[in-house]
Amino acid sequence: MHFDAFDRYHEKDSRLHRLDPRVKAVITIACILSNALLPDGAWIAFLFAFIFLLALNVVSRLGIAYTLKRSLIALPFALIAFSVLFSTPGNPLSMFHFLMWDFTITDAGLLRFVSILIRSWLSVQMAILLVAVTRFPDLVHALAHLRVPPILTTIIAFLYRYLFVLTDEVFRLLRARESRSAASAAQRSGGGVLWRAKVAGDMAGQLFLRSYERSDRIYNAMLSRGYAGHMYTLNPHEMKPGDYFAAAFAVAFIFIIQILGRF
Amino acid sequence: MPITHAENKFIAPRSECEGDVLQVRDLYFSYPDGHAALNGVSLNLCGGDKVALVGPNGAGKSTLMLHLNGILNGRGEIEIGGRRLTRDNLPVIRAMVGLVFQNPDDQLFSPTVFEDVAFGPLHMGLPEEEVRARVDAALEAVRMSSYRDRLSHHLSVGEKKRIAIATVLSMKPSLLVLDEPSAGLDPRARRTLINLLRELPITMLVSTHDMKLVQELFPRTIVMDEGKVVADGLTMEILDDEALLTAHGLEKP
Amino acid sequence: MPITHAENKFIAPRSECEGDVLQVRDLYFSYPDGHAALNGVSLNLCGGDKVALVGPNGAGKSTLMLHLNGILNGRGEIEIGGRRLTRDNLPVIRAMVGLVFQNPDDQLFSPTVFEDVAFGPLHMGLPEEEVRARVDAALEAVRMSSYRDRLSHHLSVGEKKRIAIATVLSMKPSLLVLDEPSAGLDPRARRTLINLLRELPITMLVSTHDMKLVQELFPRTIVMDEGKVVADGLTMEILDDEALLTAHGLEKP
Amino acid sequence: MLYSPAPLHIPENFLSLAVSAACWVVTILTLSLAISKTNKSLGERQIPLMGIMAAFIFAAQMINFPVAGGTSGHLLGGVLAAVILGPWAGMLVMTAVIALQALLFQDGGLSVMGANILNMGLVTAAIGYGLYRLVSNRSRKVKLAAIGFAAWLSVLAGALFTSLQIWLSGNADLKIIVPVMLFIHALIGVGDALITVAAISFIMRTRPDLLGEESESAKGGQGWVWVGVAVTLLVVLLSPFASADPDGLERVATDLGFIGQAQLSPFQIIPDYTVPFLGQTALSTVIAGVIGAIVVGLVAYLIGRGVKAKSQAAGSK
Ligand SMILES: Nc1ncnc2c1ncn2[C@@H]1O[C@H](COP(=O)(O)OP(=O)(O)OP(=O)(O)O)[C@@H](O)[C@H]1O
Ligand SMILES: Nc1ncnc2c1ncn2[C@@H]1O[C@H](COP(=O)(O)OP(=O)(O)OP(=O)(O)O)[C@@H](O)[C@H]1O
Ligand SMILES: [Mg+2]
Ligand SMILES: [Mg+2]
Repeated sequence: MHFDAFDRYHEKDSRLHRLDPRVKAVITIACILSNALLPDGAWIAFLFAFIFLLALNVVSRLGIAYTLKRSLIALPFALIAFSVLFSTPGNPLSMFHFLMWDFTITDAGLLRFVSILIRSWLSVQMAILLVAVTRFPDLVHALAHLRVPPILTTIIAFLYRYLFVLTDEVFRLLRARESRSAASAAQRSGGGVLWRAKVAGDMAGQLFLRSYERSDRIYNAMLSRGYAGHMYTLNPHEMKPGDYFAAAFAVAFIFIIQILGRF
Repeated sequence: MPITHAENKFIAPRSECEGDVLQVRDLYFSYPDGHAALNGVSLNLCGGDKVALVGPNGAGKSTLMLHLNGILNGRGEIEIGGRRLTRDNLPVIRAMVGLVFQNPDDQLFSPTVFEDVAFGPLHMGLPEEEVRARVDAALEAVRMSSYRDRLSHHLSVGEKKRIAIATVLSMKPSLLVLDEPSAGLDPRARRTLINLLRELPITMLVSTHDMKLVQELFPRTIVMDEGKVVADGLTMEILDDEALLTAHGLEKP
Repeated sequence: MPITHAENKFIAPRSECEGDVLQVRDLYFSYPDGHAALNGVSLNLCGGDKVALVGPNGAGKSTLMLHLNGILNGRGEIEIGGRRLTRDNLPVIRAMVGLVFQNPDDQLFSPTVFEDVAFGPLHMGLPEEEVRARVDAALEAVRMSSYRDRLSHHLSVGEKKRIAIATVLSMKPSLLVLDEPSAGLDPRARRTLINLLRELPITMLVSTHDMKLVQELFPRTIVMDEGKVVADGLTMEILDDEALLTAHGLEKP
Repeated sequence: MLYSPAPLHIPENFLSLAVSAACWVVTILTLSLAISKTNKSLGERQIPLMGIMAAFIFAAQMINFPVAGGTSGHLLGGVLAAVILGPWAGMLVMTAVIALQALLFQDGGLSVMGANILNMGLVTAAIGYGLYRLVSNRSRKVKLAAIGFAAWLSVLAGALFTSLQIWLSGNADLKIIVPVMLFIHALIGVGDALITVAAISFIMRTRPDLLGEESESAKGGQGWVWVGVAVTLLVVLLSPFASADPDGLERVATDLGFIGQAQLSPFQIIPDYTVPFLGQTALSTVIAGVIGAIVVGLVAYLIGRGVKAKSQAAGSK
């Protein structure tokens, strides 16, 4: 089985793919912060941020609507915010009655709701683009260079490597349970909820033991190749003039968006 | 001569009966990533048949087996014991087809041997008496009765393999489907397994890379490659057909 | 006649040399739970030797291998290239003994192939230039140069296996120790591996259950059972000794 | 569904900058403490172990069991991680899991990651380990019961913290979000609790050494009992109050100066700070937020110090 489905990286050869991962990470975070700083209803700024995204999509050769399509999965979560529709003071737009409550949608509420959604949606797309054009190990390197503590980046690197091994293992366990989830014609099948929960817990316990023992074997493998408590890696990234230029360009653009957002 | 075949046409199954235990007709399946793993598989199995399924890595053997109790759903028809496999009768079919995975660690998820073997019967909603009786009978059949209360985690590979077989025997299947049962066993454990399979009075379909096992145990062999059945016939004849073996990355034992 | 042995006495190694690459003398080891896995193992390996280590599950093969580069510490003496293995020269010894585990997923723990193969040389403290050169040479040796920047988890088992061997070749070991290298490979991938091992100009000790691999590749075989070396001799002779094979759960290929 | 729909993940830009920043500060302070603690006690074996354990938690979140009507119970894992790895390592492992979910799957945003780590990693580990530690000398049954309760409560706590953060950001109505979130997560928490208890009991049966006296999980100080009980009390007292009397909570918050009336920015401690050109609201919010966050962080740090001192005192006895 291959759960490569977890990999969000898209192999292409583009300027964006070749950009230094540190630059990509910093620009992404800057854009997300910039979105957060934009006031409600800064339509022009939202529009420019969106155009910036589309342009990046094109440069990445993933297709102009790449992040657009991917972002739709993340949107339903955004509905948590729907209650601001009613709770923000302002001029009533429409009113309705549900069960025992009256709900009033205000103009300020609508403005705020739509702004929250747009900000969140723009930011999600930036993050999607980042992982689509940066291989995850490079991203982890970037994090290490950006002063994320080594213990965390090392854990994340191991996590990423064994994600695939262990999720495969889980899928096989689930599959085994499914294939024995049988019924006979006569009886009610399935067992009680508590029993089913116990079986799921047993599976988690199994998985834990195997993971634990695997970590022992990996530790042995590391020892036999000279590990003595410190992880060394070669630094495969060097900033080139193009990287500085791209960073400067992005910062300038973000600055312009911020100005536009305030008129 | 076995019936060998390179193109996509229908292959008449060797077996004389009509396939009273299993009939697969024109099964196609592609994985979500677009890889076409099965390209029109047809085969029949009759009561008492013991059939080997061989072929190189990636031939589609495991994929086919996962179809036989409805874990995967391809296009085509599958009948088990004369009953068409559909979404509605899936649970009943699963009681009829006992599927044992290659790695026993995938099969065993409970802390003790007893709990694992009891999972199937319990899920079928059988009364406690019956469950206990079936567990005992299944462990007896694989000669592991004394392991009833052991932790499955601490068993050797060969022991785990036998317990894995017991976990499906306890459901009294009419067809036993084993995916590479001998992988990773030392010669002694392998021998014990071969004897066990020989004695079990059940129809079985067994995928394997172990050509020696094929030669010893199975009168009939099905060869798959690239998602198709490319040969189906007497094991003796297939193992004698050098050209066929080489063409599909196999070797004489 | 190979030298076979049932009791606990010292077994004269077959090899004519004095064991210039590896000498193990009277090695005893018990796991923390009290299980005695090694009960006085002695063996010698000389430059250029290719030796198979066979025996049933639980014989102590893996345990012995873990001693050869000091991951486990039993009672007894181990000399690698004439140097006594002690706590102090562990790093040097680990550069001399390349240990490859059975499951490549345990061996390849870095996200990319390059980082994995570079791990050993980097931890030996070599300069960057040298590290890169060694990585290239090691990947070349297993014919996987084009996989340099691939992600390890995307590889097939056969590919992973070869990369796992490269990860220790990059440390330029004088002794290569492989634990069940052919398990789980289909005949074609197995063939590729056999050719690779045949060509590597390095002393190697290989544990396996695959008697056909033993026959094809190794002039000399060591048989272990219950933590002891029970036979050490020419592969031909050992494989002809039916009584020996049966007594230790082995089979002729 | 490829991976577990962990419902607590706050989406990108869903918190105001001030609240995000405050959460980041608390999270970073706690994590630095966790890192220095683990680095100190860290055997070299610990590195691969923690990495694999993170992958384990991630994978285990996909294990489910059917409940009824197509719904299923899931494991969230915070308490499980804390109990088997000890509190500090548990926190780091959960942090790695949450970071990876945000980076790779956009499951929870980057800007709000501080909050997500706080809610799902830190609070859950504190409750889980604290309550487990409280009964560490008792029988197996009592331990399992405590772990189950802790797991359930930790999910509730995460939901409560999440709701409050969203509300403080002005992005939801307290009257709606608190009861809805608490209700949903009271159910989800039962799933987490059942699986956690079964998994721990499995480990107790098969590898008792991993949870015994000598294990990693026994190394957390007695101080955790205080932390655990304190967070538990906070949640137990706040939840009914917040869901039954949200007006009350709102009034308290206003009185404390957390919330302005029409203004949605919390922390209006420095109301008139203006910078030409950038405009008044945004920047003053940020700066006020940062100051507020530092205050909160400082308080958290002092509490941590106090607990540490106490636990050392307890340890030296
Ligand atoms: N989950 C999956 N997603 C995509 N492709 C898959 C998946 N599982 C298997 N495949 C592909 O489908 C084909 C058939 O795989 P299958 O596992 O059925 O082969 P097999 O005959 O059982 O091989 P083996 O002898 O190695 O077990 C292979 O090319 C494989 O790479
Ligand atoms: N970590 C451990 N703790 C306790 N006992 C162990 C441990 N690892 C192995 N053993 C036991 O030590 C003995 C030797 O095990 P070892 O793995 O060396 O055998 P092996 O010859 O490699 O077998 P196989 O062919 O199955 O790989 C076995 O009885 C095994 O159960
Ligand atoms: Mg297969
Ligand atoms: Mg072994």
